[in-house]
Amino acid sequence: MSTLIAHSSILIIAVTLATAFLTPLVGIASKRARNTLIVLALAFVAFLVVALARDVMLNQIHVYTLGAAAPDLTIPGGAIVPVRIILEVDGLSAFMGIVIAIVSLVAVIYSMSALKTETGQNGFYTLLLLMAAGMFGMVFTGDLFNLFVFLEITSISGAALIAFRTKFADSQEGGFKYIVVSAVASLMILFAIGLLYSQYNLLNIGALAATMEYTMLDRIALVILMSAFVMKLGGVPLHMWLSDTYSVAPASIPALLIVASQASLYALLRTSFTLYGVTLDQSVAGWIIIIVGLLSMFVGVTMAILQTDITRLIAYNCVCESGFMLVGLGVGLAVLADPGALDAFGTMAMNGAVFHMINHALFEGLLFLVAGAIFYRIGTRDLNQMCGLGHTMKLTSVLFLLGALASAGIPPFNGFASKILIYESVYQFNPILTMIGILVSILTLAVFMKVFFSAFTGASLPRYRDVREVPRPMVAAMIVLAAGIIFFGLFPGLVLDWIVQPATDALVNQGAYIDAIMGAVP
Amino acid sequence: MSKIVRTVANQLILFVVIFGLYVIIQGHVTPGGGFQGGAIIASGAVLLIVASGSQEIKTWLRERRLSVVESSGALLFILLAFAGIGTVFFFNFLVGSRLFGGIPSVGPNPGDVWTGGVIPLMNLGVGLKVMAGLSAVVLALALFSGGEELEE
Amino acid sequence: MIHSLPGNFPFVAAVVLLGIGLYILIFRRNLIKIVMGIAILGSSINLFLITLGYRIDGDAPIYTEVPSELMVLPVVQALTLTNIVIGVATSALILSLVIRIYRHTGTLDSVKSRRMKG
Amino acid sequence: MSLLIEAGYEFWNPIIWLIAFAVLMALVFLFRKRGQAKYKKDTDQTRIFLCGEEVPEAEQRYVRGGNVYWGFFETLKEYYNGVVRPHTGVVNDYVIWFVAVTAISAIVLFIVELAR
Repeated sequence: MSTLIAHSSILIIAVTLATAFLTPLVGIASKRARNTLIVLALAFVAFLVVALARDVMLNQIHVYTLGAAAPDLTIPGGAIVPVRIILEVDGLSAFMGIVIAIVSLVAVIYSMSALKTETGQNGFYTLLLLMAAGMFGMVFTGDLFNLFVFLEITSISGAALIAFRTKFADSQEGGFKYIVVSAVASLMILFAIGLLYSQYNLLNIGALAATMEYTMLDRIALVILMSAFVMKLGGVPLHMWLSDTYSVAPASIPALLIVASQASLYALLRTSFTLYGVTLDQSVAGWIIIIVGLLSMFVGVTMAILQTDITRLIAYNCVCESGFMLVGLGVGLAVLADPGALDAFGTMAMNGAVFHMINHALFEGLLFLVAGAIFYRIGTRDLNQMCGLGHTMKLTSVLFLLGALASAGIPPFNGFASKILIYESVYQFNPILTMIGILVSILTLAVFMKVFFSAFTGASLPRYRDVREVPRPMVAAMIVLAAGIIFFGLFPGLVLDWIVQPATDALVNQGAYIDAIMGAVP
Repeated sequence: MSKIVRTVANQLILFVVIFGLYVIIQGHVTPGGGFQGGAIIASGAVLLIVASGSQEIKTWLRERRLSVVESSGALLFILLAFAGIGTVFFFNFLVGSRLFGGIPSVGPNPGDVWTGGVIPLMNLGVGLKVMAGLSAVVLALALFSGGEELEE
Repeated sequence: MIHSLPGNFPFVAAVVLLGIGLYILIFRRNLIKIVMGIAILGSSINLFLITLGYRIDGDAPIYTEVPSELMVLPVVQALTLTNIVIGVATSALILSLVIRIYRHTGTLDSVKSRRMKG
Repeated sequence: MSLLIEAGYEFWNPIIWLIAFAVLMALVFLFRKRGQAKYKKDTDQTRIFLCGEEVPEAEQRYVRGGNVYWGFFETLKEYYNGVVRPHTGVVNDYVIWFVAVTAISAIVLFIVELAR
């Protein structure tokens, strides 16, 4: 078991990748075998993630050097800087790993029946697993260049998945926009990595952070990295691709795309907290993030309320929810250098934001799956054509309501637990932020009441008389997420202590991250 | 294309493949490697497509076969990486054993191909994947521009 | 590092290429030209990285032909190679999507072919 | 007690909330029980009553999703005109926004540092 945990960080990535390449071979022989293989592999990966997270949170940061004589041999004899590809898993990485594992498993189970009739399923699952592997790699790597590579893996497979249904013109357009935006963002990230490499001849995040001097070139690199990651995570005003892509992707893919956005948010945090950390002028960078977050909240929710396409509406709501995270983390960044303020409210704001990340993945994932279920049965995403679906899809409507209430921050669901942490802590930083946050939450409720009113309530139309509940695997996938929402809402203290607090500690504690790589060597 | 072009292309493809394999196998001692060699072989596929037309090539260069080769290449790479997991993932477990010519000296050395341990084999895996993948891409684009869809 | 002005020409060229790439991405509405813009952006960054790796009197790390034990560490070359590979994958994917968009909408103009807005 | 969240000013314990909710639901149930329990199915008692007018068919009877919150959009027309216009859906504009945001945040960063 201890050997398994010692190797788990690479096994998580490698098993996912190997399954991705086995999928076409097995799929030619038998569909059933392929589906079983994928589910088993992802369940094994989820188990590894949980074991790894438990180990990281109980003991110490987990370092894995690929190809070395020992996993923790980051600086071999004769060298003074880390060489080879190094994976580094701290509390935040493990937390993100848990989010990715849950959502990809749910998405696969949902797709198994939602896409049963589509062609090209071998390719679909290969891409899905590649995307999961890319996201695992993004959050586990300790190396800036690997971050870029895994980001590209995630975005290329994501674009192919968005454009998977080739018969629709708009899904082709969505895939095109996603790949163009991703390509520009990641090329600029590579440019910034080049700027950093030109000064320090290093690519490892921990080693770079140890030698960071915050010169002029570092500032330019910081700005480019920050705006590129904000572009990838969809913060206003760089969010416009998000509604175009999430709304056209097949059934379960938006849930994965949300997690991909969160992985970009993770990269933003890694950059600003760990890579730059204490050298950075925190209040300016923090305020830039806060302003982006505020804009995301406000523009996201006001655009969402206008939409008549159900997935597009939820996509705009995603923009709004990521605004909450950005505000919480921005407040944390702004007071990073001030231990008093950090203790008083900074840590709590970051706790709330990190907690909101997993909650966001759960409830927005559920909402997208419900929207996918509606599309599966009636073949349209247009709210104008929906009415009275609650008569025949009772369970789906209840699940939708659950996700909607969680998103609007209604107790006792998980959205409330994280939002109250953000409200209360941000209030001590600047009361106006909290007021805007509460206003946005109220508008979010209005947004979802619009959907609930026009899709599920009302007279049962003759043309939708024959609509039935979706097949069981889809319902099961939705219920897993719903159970998560209720559990996280009823026991927020447990979740905070187990997985959120270690993640926040990892963010604040830059020295531990550096020490895990550099060891005793200065 | 004319008969001359087709005949020349058919003869030339052998040399293209041999050169590609050379670049793949020598990848760890000279500039080159799996991607470059695979791309060279895939350029041979481009040559065939240009010479004989995508319709004719399609009859034997099938998407499904390419996909099998591609997946096997990637699997070969990952399995070799897994094989080192007794020490560390990606550990070069073959290098240094007597069968593989011992550990080469640091600095200038004759550059014997077999001293690389698993690296030439991994290059081969990458080469297979890139060859199949790029050929599939080129073939797909050629068929697309002719107004066709790929077979499932 | 190179400090003389002629030595900085590759960096200038990289920045100029970056500007050209961004200019194409912003002002050219043809989808094929957008693909070209991304390729040029990628090339500019490749050039930038390769230039970073240049060392005066450095030896290429080809073990069979190197005169001494001092060789250049080929990290940026590896990065460039990876970026080229990724660029190939990206271009192939975008081009296939462009073909599909053209088939669905009958135009290559990014404004005319758009279906989603607002 | 790990069930509870300390949130600066007060605490949040979902279990207490659930108990309060259950008590409220019990009250609601009591009120509901006092109502008339019996009605006859398939008679005029279950038909929709609309001031004695003819009730339209289900197809015409529902409010379409696009018409919900009509007044809200009408009041905030100017805001919406401003905020919808940048959402052009053209991929070139997305790149413009990216370049603009990078430039603006660089300028802000440098100006603030110069001012210190």
